[in-house]
Amino acid sequence: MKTDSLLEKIFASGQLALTSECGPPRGAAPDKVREKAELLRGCVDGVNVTDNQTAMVRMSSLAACIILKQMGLNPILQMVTRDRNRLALQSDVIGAYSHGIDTMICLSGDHPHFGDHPMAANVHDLDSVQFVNMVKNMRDDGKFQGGADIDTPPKMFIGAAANPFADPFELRVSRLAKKAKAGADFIQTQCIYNVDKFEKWMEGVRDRGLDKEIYIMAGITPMKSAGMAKYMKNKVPGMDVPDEMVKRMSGVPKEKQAEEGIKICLETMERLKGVKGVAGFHLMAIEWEHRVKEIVERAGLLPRPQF
Amino acid sequence: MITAERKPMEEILEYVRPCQRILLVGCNECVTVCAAGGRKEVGLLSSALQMAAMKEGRTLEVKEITLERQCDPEYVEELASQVGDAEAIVSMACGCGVQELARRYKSMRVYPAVNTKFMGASERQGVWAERCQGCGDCLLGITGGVCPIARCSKQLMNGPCGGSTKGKCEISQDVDCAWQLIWDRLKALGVEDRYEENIPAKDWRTGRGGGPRKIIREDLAQ
Amino acid sequence: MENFEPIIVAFCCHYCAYTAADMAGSKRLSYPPNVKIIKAPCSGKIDAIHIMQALQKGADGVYVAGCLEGDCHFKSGNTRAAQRVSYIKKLLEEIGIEGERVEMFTMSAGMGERFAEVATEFTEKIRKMGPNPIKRAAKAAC
Amino acid sequence: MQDQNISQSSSKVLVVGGGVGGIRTALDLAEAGRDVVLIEKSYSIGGLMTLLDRTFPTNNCDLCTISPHLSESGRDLHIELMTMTQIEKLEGSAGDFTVSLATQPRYIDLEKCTACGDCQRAFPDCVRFTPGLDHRAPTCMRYPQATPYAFSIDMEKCANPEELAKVCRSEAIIINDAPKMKDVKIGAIVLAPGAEVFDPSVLDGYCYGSEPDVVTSLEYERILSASGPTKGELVRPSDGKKPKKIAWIQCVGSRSVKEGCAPYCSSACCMFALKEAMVTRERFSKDNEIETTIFFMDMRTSWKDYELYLQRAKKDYGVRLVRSRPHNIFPDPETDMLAISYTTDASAAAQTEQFDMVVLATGFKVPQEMRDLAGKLGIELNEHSFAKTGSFDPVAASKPGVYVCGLFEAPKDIPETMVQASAAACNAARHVAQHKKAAEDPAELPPERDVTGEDPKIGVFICDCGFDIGGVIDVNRVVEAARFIPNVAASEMVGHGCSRESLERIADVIKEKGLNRVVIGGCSPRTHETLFQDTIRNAGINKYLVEMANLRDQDTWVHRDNPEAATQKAMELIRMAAGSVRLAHPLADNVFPVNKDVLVIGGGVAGMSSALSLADMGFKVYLTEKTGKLGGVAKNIHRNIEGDDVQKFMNDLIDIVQRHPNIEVITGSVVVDHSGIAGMFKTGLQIGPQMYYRAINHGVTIVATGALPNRPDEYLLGKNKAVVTQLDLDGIIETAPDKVKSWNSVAMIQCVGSRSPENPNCSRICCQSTVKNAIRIKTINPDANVYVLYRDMRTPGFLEDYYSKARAMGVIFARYEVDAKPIVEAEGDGIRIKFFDPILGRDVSAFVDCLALSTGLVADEEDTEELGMIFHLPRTTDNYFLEEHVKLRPVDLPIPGFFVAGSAHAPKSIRDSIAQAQAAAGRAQTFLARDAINLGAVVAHVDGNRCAACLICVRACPFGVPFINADGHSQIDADKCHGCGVCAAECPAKAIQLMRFEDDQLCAQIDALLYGALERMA
Repeated sequence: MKTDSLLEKIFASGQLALTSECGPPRGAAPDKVREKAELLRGCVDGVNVTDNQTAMVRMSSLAACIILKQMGLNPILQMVTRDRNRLALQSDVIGAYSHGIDTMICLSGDHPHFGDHPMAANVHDLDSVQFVNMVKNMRDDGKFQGGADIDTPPKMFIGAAANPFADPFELRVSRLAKKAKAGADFIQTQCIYNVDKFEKWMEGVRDRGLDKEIYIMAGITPMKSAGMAKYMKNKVPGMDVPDEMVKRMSGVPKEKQAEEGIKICLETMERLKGVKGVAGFHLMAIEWEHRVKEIVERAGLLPRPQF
Repeated sequence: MITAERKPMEEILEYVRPCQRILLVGCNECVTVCAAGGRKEVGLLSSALQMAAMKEGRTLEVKEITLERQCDPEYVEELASQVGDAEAIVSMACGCGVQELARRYKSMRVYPAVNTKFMGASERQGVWAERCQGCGDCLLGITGGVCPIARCSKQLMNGPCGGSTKGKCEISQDVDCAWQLIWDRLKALGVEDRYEENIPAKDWRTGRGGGPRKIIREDLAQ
Repeated sequence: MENFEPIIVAFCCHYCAYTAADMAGSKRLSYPPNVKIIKAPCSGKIDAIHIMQALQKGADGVYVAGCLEGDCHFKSGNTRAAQRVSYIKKLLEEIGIEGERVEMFTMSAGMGERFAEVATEFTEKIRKMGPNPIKRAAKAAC
Repeated sequence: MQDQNISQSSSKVLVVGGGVGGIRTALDLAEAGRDVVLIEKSYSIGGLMTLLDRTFPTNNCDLCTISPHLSESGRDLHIELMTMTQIEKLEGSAGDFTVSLATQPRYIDLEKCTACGDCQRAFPDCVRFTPGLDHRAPTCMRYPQATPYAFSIDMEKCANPEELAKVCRSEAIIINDAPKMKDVKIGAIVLAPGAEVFDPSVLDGYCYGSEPDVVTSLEYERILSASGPTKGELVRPSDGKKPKKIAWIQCVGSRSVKEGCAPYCSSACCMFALKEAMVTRERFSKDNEIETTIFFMDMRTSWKDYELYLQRAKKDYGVRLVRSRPHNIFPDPETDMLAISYTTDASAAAQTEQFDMVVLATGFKVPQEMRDLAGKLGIELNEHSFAKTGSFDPVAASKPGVYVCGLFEAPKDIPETMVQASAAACNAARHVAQHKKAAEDPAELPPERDVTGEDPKIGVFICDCGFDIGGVIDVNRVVEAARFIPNVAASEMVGHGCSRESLERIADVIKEKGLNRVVIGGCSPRTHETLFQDTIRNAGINKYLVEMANLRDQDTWVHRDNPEAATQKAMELIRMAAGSVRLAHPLADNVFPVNKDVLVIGGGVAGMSSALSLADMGFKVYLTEKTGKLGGVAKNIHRNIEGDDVQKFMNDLIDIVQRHPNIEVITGSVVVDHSGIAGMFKTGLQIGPQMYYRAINHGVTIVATGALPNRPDEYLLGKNKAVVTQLDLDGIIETAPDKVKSWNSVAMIQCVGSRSPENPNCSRICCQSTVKNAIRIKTINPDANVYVLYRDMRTPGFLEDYYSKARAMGVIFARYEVDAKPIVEAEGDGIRIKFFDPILGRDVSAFVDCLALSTGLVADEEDTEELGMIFHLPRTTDNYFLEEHVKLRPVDLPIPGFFVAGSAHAPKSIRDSIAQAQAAAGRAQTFLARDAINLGAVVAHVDGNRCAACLICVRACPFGVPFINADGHSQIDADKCHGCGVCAAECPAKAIQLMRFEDDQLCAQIDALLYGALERMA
């Protein structure tokens, strides 16, 4: 075991791991965090806490993680290189670990262009791969990037993201390989709607034996409505939503669309369970936390394993 | 080449409003090539400034002169005879030129008339695009001659982010995904495997990180 | 602004607009004498500076007249002229002068009627707009 | 076609007649490097046209459109001008004639006469110099631009010659001057003696001669003319009052079997009557106080765009048209007006109407002396005493080596005369060798004075151009104002600036005052700039130091309603020109060798004829044809109206063309791209089904793409097999005469798809094909009823004979109104046709076995559009190619080096097409005769020191000319530069200047125009 991360234990045990997401509020009220988090208690193994997602200012990921930790939940710290240079990143990593946060995800982050601070400087001192590698060296060599020793290095279980659907497709596997090589222990993928394409990607992943080097969690997002399906298809960069899916959503009356979305998501999970190399699911129920439990249950993934 | 763009008229007018006589100085280098501050633009701006002044019921004398280069003291010296009773110098050169003028003509107010944009190349008539950020440690040798720092919105050095779609960047359809370009080049050159190498975190000291930079050629320096 | 007689400068290309102007002559089509023609081989020769200078020196309106789209004797001079005109419009707006004081028109050599019509309409438009603002100011000043 | 094996022993061509036709021929020949002797029986050249006030359809003053040509011919060194001269006898044969010329005494030495006028002032009655004041008998100086510019003396009238001789300070008067004889060896003759105007005094009933207010159209021209007896005031000869009602009577002396009248149509009268009426309304009837009425039989406005002119006359000018032929005019002593009685279709009863003036549209006839001349020359005349020519060889007289053009060939209008003139030149040139020379040999010019360093000394010369300028603005004020312009050293008025007199005056002033810049205030530089450039060059100044201010086309013509403003504008235009010329500097023209190959586009009768003419002169010709084979529309015609076998002619022509060593026929080819300038063109073709690309280098281009037989969806055409076009009918008559025999009745409808809103023009050829087919049907099957339903029968010239013949054979001609078209219904195997017969005054319903529609021709829109775009050639609204000048340059296209022939210009008969084809070849030849082309001086020039090598010019140039040279700056080669100036406008370093249009020159014009504009406020 590299770390004490529950996630790592579950992966090691060969069971399907399950994570979900909790976006911090745009304000200083801790209860907002608690309410959302509470809904996830007992139905997932870890909760991603996003870092100024979509480049909008929110309560810092680290602070929110601490709140979750205090609730006895298992937070996963997301960090983007967009907003901090390597000094800030490292200090937050050790800071987090000092609070017992032992799992994190290294990302580059959405471009400020999309958020409410387009005028903000775009730091990108590091890219995500370099970030992963920096945290790995902090953990395994106990060294800051500057070379100095860290007394009590942070034993972080390191995650990263992968988008199997973005272009150029043929790069997507080696892109994963780079992250693995840099020291990522697991990855969470972009929401999967086009399962065929995902399977094609997994094939490539297996061919290179990457599924042995790195745990792959399939990203799942239930669609609330046909409108959301269309939006995802057309507006969200790097998202691959097949037409059939949009058709299927629009096919049913408004009030039934939510249910249809969940059906689709369950079918997808069912199919993915059968895909060799899928080590778990990352359930991104954006502003739909209250239905996570139901979904997990219907997916037959309850109860969650204990260690 | 350094590219630039004329400032909004109102900003320039704001500078010159108190003046009756100004010296409007163009530069025959980069800003001429990118049609921002050559003789022609000087002529246009001169007319515009004078008209704006007249419209406000003032008179503004504009003396137009275009130097070979504003970033070399010898050329800048040529202005000495021209300055005369001008109350301010308005420069249409890049920031380098403006500062060189300010350095040489200490008692003079020197105002920029253009915004210096970036180091770029002209894609076609009238279109210039950023190509280099002067990081001081060129990566092009391993990125197939396309710079991820200047041309990737997130300056990713290890491949395209998840937002790359059909060769375009997630921030705009008009921006090429640098990594798509890099990948295409690598394939074309048959060195795809080069992509596999992880490019380590960059040492920014060679760039702005190291503070204002200087180049000294011992063999040439006096 | 009673009895205001606008001064209009018309930059005309030799092959179409200027010829059309002559055609208007041989057909005896009258248009306002306010319009004064300056000849150029091609509308593409008309530098943005010339347009600005004309206004700066006190013209109330300026237009560039070239060949019909796709019919430019020099292939594309007229489209370049049109681009320049719209650039000047913006520049003028920036300094608070109506962009409509500058226009681009196209016509073929045979269109004497169109030349007269354009000259008349443009002159009337400028007459309605009143004198070039820089002159109003100049007057107010003295 | 005349004999092909041509001897060229002697090197001159004799041109007989100094009218526009003769002048054009002489000029074309001279430009083509042939020596010309131009003889004119009168005292100066110019002919009939110089008596006209204005010409249609532009309604310009002729003096200014023709005078440059006159002075040209006067100047041109290769034309020996002999006035008061006629042919005595002719010997020898084509290529080797000897002609004896007799010259009457002028009693004045042309070399010495300065036209100072002393002699005339002293002896007014015997010295001829009264520019057209007496319009009944124009004398020596018939118009202000007379060439030669000299007096002549009528010795009979001179009581005391010695005294007269003393008066002349330059001793130019030769009292014992005598007739001279001269023998000249010539290779060919072109006869352009013109014709005389019918004298209506032989017709009683019109009171011509007895009633001063009854005038001929030519006299009316003189009344309107600025140089005429009334100095351009429209007044009645009888009492000098301004007329309120004027009538024109058409066909006076033409289309008539009356004693002394001509049966043929004089062709030009309809148009000049319309013109006179329009000009009257335009110039003398500001508030419509003058009413103009034209009495006519058929309105024959069938030449290019003339139909539109007719519409303008009716709609825009309110000219009243009455279809009737009055036979009597009688004065009414009460009203002292002239009463005309006439009948119309509407009411058989005669009506009477009174007019202040009556103009008789008198036609042309051949004077006796022509018959004598024909006799001397041994050429045949037709039954009307006009020169006989072949129907496939329109300008060749019956005797080899002798050619004719203009009125002597047949009654016609100026453009057709110009066409024939160039055609005749083309044919005549084949008989004589080109002389070794270069017409534009600088050796002939005085040395050019180096003015660099001199302060500008500008001379301003302002034309009053008769009424056109002087009549509107106060020229004197403009002249005075000009004196105050900086650097102006001289300012004066020069009557007609383009007249020989004025040109000499300008040259003198330049020399006297040592001027080094010139401003001409006159007409448009487009027409006259070269003339004034030559003038100052001959005065020793670089030709680019002159600037023209367009005071006429762009001021007086368009602001006549506001003379004061026009005068102000004139002053400004002069200031601008002066400002610009002040900064002008001497420039050298760019001269390059000419590619002498020819590209002819279109393999129809016109294209082939052009190709053949040029190939025979030794030029390499590429003849391209879009379809798979040569022939065009004519290939489907069997007979022309004269009855010749068109098929045989065409087959022979195709055969000759295909076997000609100098012609390369390229069928199945389309033009895809084009570049270069006259003398160095490059045209890309796509050839054959496999569309392979081939580029052809050539010096000139002849466009002969023809037109398409129209097949409008009218009168069941294409829906019923009994309905055919005249073209189809021609085939049926030729191939199935039995079918024709079986017919009881045939109907023909005119103007189907022509003279309609969709296609407003007249197709010109239909009336004659109708008459042709009607006669042929009647010949085969005399019992058949043939109905022709028409709007106006348009059979100009001798075609009228066939029209009469058809009527004589019993063909029924019934006129229909455009708003009451015939009604056509299918009935059995035939057609039921209903129409109103104005003669019978009732509706007629007839069953016909065949209905032939006169559908005429329409331009091939796609083709002309496509070619027009590729070559940048303008088109008319109905998509025919638009010529350089509708009157005087009918075969030149506006882009130098391009010429048009055949129906691509406007619908034409085979004969007309051939004439125009030969004309195009003739014009092309004048260009090809040069060894070098002059690209002028308008090219972009790069200042290497300023250039930032930014490539903006390289990218901006529409022709890809600029490049960055070894010295690292942009370079623009003069031989490639088209002179548009786009690069100059875009150069961000202002390193490029377009010569003649330099920035400072344009700014100077702006400054001059807006001088003080900021102060001077509303």
